[in-house]
Amino acid sequence: MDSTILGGWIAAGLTLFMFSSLYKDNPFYRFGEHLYLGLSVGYIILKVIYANIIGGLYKPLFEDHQYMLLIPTILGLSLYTRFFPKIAWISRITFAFIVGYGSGLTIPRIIAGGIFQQIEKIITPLGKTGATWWEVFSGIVIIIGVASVLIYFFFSVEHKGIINKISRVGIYFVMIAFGASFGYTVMARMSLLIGRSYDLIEFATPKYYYATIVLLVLMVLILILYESMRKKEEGSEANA
Amino acid sequence: MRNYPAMILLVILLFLFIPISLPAQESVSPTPIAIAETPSEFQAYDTPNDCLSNISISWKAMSPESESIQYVVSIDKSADGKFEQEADKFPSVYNWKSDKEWPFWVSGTKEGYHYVELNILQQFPPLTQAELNKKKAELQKVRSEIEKAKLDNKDYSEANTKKLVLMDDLKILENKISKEKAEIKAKTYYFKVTAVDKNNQVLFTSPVLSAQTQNNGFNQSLLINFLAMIFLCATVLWFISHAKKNKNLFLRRINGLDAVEEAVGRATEMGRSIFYMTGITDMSDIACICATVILGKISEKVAQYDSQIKVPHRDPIVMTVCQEIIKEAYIKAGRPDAYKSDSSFYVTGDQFAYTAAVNGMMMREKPAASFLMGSYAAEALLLAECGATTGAIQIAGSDSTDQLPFFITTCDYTLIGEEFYAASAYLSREPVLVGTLKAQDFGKLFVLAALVIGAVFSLAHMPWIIDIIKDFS
Amino acid sequence: MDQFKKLAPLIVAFVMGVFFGLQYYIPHPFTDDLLTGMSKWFIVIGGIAMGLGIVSLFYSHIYKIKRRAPAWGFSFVMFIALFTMLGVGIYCANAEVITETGKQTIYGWLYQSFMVPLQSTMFSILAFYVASAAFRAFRAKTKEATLLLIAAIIVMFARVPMGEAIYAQIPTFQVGGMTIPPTIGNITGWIMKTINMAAQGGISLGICLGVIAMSLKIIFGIEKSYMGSTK
Amino acid sequence: MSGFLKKMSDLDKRVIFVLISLAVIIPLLYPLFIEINVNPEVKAVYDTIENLPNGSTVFLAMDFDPSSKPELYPMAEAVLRHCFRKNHKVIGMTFWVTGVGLGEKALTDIAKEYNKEYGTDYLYLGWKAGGYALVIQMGEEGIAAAFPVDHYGRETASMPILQKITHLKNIDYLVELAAGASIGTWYYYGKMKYKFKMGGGCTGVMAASWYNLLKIDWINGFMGGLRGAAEYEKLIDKKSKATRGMDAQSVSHMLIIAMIILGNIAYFANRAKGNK
Repeated sequence: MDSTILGGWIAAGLTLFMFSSLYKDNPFYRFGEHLYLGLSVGYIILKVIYANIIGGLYKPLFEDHQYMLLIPTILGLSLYTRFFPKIAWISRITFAFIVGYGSGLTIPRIIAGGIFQQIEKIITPLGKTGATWWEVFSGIVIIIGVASVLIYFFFSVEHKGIINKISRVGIYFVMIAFGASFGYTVMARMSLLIGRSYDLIEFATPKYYYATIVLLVLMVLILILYESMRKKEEGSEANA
Repeated sequence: MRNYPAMILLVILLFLFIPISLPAQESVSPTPIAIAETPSEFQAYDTPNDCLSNISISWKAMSPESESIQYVVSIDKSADGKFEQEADKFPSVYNWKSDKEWPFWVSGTKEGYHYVELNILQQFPPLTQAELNKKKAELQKVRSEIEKAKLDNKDYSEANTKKLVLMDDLKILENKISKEKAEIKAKTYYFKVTAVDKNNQVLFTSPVLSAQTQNNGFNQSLLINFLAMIFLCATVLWFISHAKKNKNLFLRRINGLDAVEEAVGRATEMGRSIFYMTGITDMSDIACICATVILGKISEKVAQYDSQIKVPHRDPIVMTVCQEIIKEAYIKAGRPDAYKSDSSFYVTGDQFAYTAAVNGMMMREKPAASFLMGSYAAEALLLAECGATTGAIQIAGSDSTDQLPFFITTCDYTLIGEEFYAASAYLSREPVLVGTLKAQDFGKLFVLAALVIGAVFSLAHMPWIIDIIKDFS
Repeated sequence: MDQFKKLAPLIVAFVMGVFFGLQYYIPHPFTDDLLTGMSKWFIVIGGIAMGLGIVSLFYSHIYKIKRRAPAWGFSFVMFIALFTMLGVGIYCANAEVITETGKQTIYGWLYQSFMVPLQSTMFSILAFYVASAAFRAFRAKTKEATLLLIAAIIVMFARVPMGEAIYAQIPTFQVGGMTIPPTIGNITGWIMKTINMAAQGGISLGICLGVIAMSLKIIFGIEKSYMGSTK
Repeated sequence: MSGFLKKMSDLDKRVIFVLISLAVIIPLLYPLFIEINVNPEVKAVYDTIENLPNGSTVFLAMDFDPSSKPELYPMAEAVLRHCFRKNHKVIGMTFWVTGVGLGEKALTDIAKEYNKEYGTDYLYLGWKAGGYALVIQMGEEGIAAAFPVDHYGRETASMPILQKITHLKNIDYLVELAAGASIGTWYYYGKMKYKFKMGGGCTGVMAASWYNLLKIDWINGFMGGLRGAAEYEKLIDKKSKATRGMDAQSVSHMLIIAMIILGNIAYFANRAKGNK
């Protein structure tokens, strides 16, 4: 049983465990869920130790004498004041540090990358030299769409009269767009399932000693047993 | 809505005709030569929008121009020097000002003007540069020695001390070189542009130009962006003070937010918990901050209804902030004892392990209500569909436009984009927060106006106007 | 002292917000090094904060085991998986593959055999949920829902070869250089490039304004509930 | 009939899940080979390999790993079948350490199908740390210098396939199957300097952006996602994994559409019965 065969059995088993959640919550899914939880936290702790602590803090601080890194260390440690109610307020300075940084950084970039670029992307095709009438028509449709969606999102204006009609147009644009992008992504989601099905079919071949089939049958039997046992238990509890 | 249009027109006119004065230089009359039209309007000035040691030289193109005629830009430290140092040489059909990514108020007229940028430090490099590069190479060698020694775990303490000594030398050298660079940058330099033909025959020489590099404190290309930020800040602050005065500002209904009360009430009747998810991002992202702010308002209602809220997390800092927020909400609702510290707990950082765990909890506990707030990726549909099948009332609020279609189809109510950001103001109805909504409306009106006017100008084929809203970062 | 406790975070948030707001407009190299420096700082803060997450996770699961809560056995499974991955990872010095030979280490095998199937299976459940969500949600209850439904069906129909094959049966005729009805690819292309872009544009412009308003509220200390207790 | 409609409107979602799994698994086992029309960019890759004189050398860079195997692995198999049928020599390699096993499996399986000889007809260099440095080395000092030993640890300099084809500039066509951004490495450090022809394949989500690469002719053609692979399989008329995958896509999409329509019919029928 070299490592690829064993790997196949594990992959087939875990795949069936997680798919069993589609039936209903059962011990197999619960096992897979907690196994995945433990593995992922272990993996993250490992990355934090090697990348954040050793790579990001210990080496630069102690080997390269970058003493500026003491400040984030203190900020990070201040989060642990949460466990001492009297000095818990210190951790709020770290919150303010992170939140302030995020807010300050966002504003100019959102103006440039969000508002300016978006408007430019909408209006430049209109002025393109040699644009066919169809391109200009589509450009105008886009402008009408954007304008009506913006008007739909007005908060301080009652949706009645002309405003109501325009925002209706806006909502129609939004709904067609959401329907279209929903339909567009179905193919990508399906190809994920096609990929898993290929693997399951491959693991059901003699090369892998029919792993998928054996595991599937075992799971179904155990589940039936588990269900009947639970029913008996509930039955005895009910009349006990 | 009556005084808005007037204000907008005023502001837009302000933008269109900003009297931005170009950096002042003297322009000199050309000397006559055989060429039909000689190069003219020679200018040399510090390159705007940077803190490097660059000097820009621009001049109006001569005619005729061809591959064979070459321009030579020479540089010298004094006005009456011999100008032997050749800074740049190129055929006269290249190096145009229009290639430069500058808006019209920085570049002035672009068509038909040549443009060259010279780095003073490259023309006159500081003397200690060579020594500095040698020292850096040495340090790199010592570092790789230490790495190798570490691998076959030999003693590397001796190499380590050598490294620290080298690092100190480097610091001294770096200070010395930066002083030298400052001196070089401070001087004024003199330039000459000559047009030569194939066999280096001088056809034309420009008068002597002079310029000095400066550190520009402000990137002029981003002027409109800066003005927009100041304008939006002023709008927000003005509407907030305005809102303090008259409290009853009209706000249209957002049915997602009216359902919050109903959802929390239902959870109490059924005696089941409420799940609240804050999204995939961390505390430095505005969507996550907004999600935690909404959590504060919702947990106040949870405290009043004495229901039970669960907030599974992926990021430890967001978890800590949420613990603080929920505790505060319980105190504000006057039920500090009912607060349970494990209502906000860490699950895992991995996207799909988190989804598997939370789906498992939802299937088992069958929550009465579940809130999906903040930014989401592919796991949005997994969480929302699983919540829907356990029969919970689901209210989603997100700014991830590519996940909104899945929220729309699986959740009972969805706050689309801006509605998600307005939620905290809606739920608290504090005049100050409602004021910011008015500011957002005003901003939208402004964006709408810019869009329409931009479209008109674009259709009229006047592309220079689009410089105003172009992103030159 | 109480006053300082309340004001300190607000000042920090204001100073950080204003500084990093203006930094964008100042081309001085110092401000760029600061940005890269700041990302290094957050790696450190994030790393140290991880301890809080682990404490919370261990606390809830150990509490479940001690209390013999129903199905506490699974918390054991979680701990075993956690310490195995951590132990094997440290043993292989966080290397999934030996760089010289390209051979896979035990840690690499553990990752490939367990984490990859678990992740791709969770990802592929999306295919099932897309179908059940579509079935349940696409009901022509209102005008908007009908548009949502029709747009989704058109795009789904056009994206697959069977759809193209069926659509190709419809006879087409030329009108002034334009084929009527246009190919299904062009229809979906137009919907995605025009209608979808218009709606996405409108929504994200609104989002930008919402984000700016929220950021300003934080910088000016108007929205300070993220700091929790104001006592 | 109305009983059926009643049941249809609030169908238990597990019935939908069973239907979806059947709609995916059945076409994979018993393909329907639904006709697929070929796009010009896929035909371009096919024509390039088809028009190469027999026995020329194709370099196959399989820069992907299990996560994008469903879309890119069938492309590798289709291109390999085409090359071996034309007696082209194939050199395989990958930048993705996690995908080294996939590349090896594709090469050996298809080579066995056309009983090709390792070392003379095909060679698998496997993975090595270095990224663009490897491409430069293969261009300047030669392929054997960059990979002194192949994936199996055998010495490459003496292999017959590398006698005539010593450097990157000797290869006739490079096919880059990419799940990430490695096409840039192959262009800037490879094609730009050594001027070999380049084509390739990418995942469905990247297909839109690869159209610009076509316009600025980094590549002369490419296969986009599972559909691109199925089109190539049709061209070499050896319909296998990708075509079955596209059949499964067709059936599952049509199933979802049918269910939506049925759900709505049931909804309207119940509503009509409701207010009668």
